[in-house]
Amino acid sequence: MDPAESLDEFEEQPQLREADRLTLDLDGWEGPLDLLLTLARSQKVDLTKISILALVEQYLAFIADAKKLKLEIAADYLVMAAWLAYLKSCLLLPRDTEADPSPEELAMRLQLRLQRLSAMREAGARLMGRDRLGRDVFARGAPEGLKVIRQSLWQAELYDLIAAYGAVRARTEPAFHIVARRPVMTLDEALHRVERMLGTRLEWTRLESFLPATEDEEFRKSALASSFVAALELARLGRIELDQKAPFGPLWVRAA
Amino acid sequence: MPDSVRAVEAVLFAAAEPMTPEEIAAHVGEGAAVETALGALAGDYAGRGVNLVERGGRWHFQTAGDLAHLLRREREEPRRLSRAAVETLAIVAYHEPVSRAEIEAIRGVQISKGTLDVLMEAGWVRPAGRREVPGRPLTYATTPAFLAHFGLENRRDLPGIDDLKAAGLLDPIDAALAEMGQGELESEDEGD
Amino acid sequence: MPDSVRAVEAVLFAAAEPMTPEEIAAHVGEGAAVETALGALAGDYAGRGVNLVERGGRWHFQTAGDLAHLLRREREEPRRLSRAAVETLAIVAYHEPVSRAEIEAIRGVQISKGTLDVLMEAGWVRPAGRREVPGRPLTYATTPAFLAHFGLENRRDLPGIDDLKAAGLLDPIDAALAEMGQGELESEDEGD
Repeated sequence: MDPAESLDEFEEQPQLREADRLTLDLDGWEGPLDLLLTLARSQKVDLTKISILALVEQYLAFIADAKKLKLEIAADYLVMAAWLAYLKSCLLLPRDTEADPSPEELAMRLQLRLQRLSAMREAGARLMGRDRLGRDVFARGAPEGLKVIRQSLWQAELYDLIAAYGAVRARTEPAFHIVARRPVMTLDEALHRVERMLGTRLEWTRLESFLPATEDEEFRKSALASSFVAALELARLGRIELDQKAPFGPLWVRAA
Repeated sequence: MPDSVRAVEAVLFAAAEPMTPEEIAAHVGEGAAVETALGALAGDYAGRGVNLVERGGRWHFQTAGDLAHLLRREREEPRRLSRAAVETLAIVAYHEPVSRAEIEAIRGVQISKGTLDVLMEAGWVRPAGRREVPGRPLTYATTPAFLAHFGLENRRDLPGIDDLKAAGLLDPIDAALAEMGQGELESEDEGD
Repeated sequence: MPDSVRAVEAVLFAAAEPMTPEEIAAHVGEGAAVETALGALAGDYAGRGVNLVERGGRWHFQTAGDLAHLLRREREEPRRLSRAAVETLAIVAYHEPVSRAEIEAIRGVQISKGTLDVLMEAGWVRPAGRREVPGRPLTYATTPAFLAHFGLENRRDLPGIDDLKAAGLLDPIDAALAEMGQGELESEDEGD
């Protein structure tokens, strides 16, 4: 309910109002300042020209009526009533030149508060009355919409790549360690070779002379080891004789 | 029509939300003279059934206000605001940034919990930092969506703001309201 | 611009769906020459960033087709490759063309579906045809963008490749696979 309207009725028939009606009215105020503002408007003059004294009288009368009807009145309405009663007495009593602020100044401040609330109330109404987006003016009903496509910018450094590859290979190397590719002379190979070559040499011959000619140091070592074991095997079988004059000295071989 | 103007027109038509010139530039390319294109388009659309408007630094197309009667959707008013919410919104808009205690001082009554929430949910009011005074109260201000909704280019467009300023009705609240039964309100506030 | 044209423009702009002339007339009033207004508007908007088009008797605004690319904007977000992705990329780079099963054999760990997808999304790896062996597995290879990103002229520039070869760590993968339980690896692949 609009408090201003209800107030008009109330003003016209101050004696006839019913208790429930007044309750309704009290519920309609948004605090004592709102009530004061409505009462001030009933003076039908510019807010800057209202009579504060008359306003105070109106407010106190309203509260007194409410009390008479045994209505519950919120504390802030009573606080305002007490303050207004004090203001009224200050305004009526002989001037106390020491008072700071003066009663006139207090009255002006009250007036300013009423103006300020009134101004904001009007501003709110003017805002609500504007052409509002979605009520009076409309944005496009079916905008296609703008899309932002997030694209990952993947980053990696060359070092990461190399290091990762090294790590992979280090991790899986045993699985791919391929012995077959190493240059070796197998024991069988050495046996055949030494046996075949011995058939043509009856003199003591150094074991090294049975080795194939090669630049590959790895293969030479393998051939030497295999040939040595082959020589031992052939000696065990009684096919050859072995001789060595001193530890680590040359190993001599001849057909038995 | 130059391609840059066509591009800005298309992007703004397709956009679901008002856009800043920077956001537009991100779509049409940095090279395009967005501001110039916006000016040209606003001119093209002036007086048409659809207008290009700027609201708080963001641009959008909207139907012309004088055609509201053809389009108005009576039954679905965006938000039916309480009187307290309307007043609170006006106080925030005209005084921002403003604290809850200051809003209460102007209205002479405490704000119920939901009032500011409703305004924030509508996207019209936002928290705007704390005031560096004892108690460091949170302050509130309006948003670009507030300006867009109420058709204001910026806060200077607020109805009657110059007159209110001249009348001293938008001065800092503390100065005017230091006295006058305010003690009670303030002590209530502390308990908040 | 005549009011009837402005009205049709505003109604179509605000509409959530394409509208027939009858539906438009219901808004702007029966008296208005809707068809004439539609024709005038379609002419006005021809060649602009937004066009008024008719589809099956219904009219709507749409952004010009040649500007569709402006409505999408790509934003790049830097992200680091996972370890699995870096390893996979390294294996592809050193062994290309290489199948998924071969990559897994070299890594000694299975790779998830997403790993190769990420490398292809990054533009560094591409499918490089099927290997003509049973199961015809797809093979992968690196792209020119891969070389560009890592600052390589060609794959031979991969630092360390010679050292790794000398250390016997880069035997052709096919040979290595031939010598060890190839059957097992392929059956894993089939189960994929």
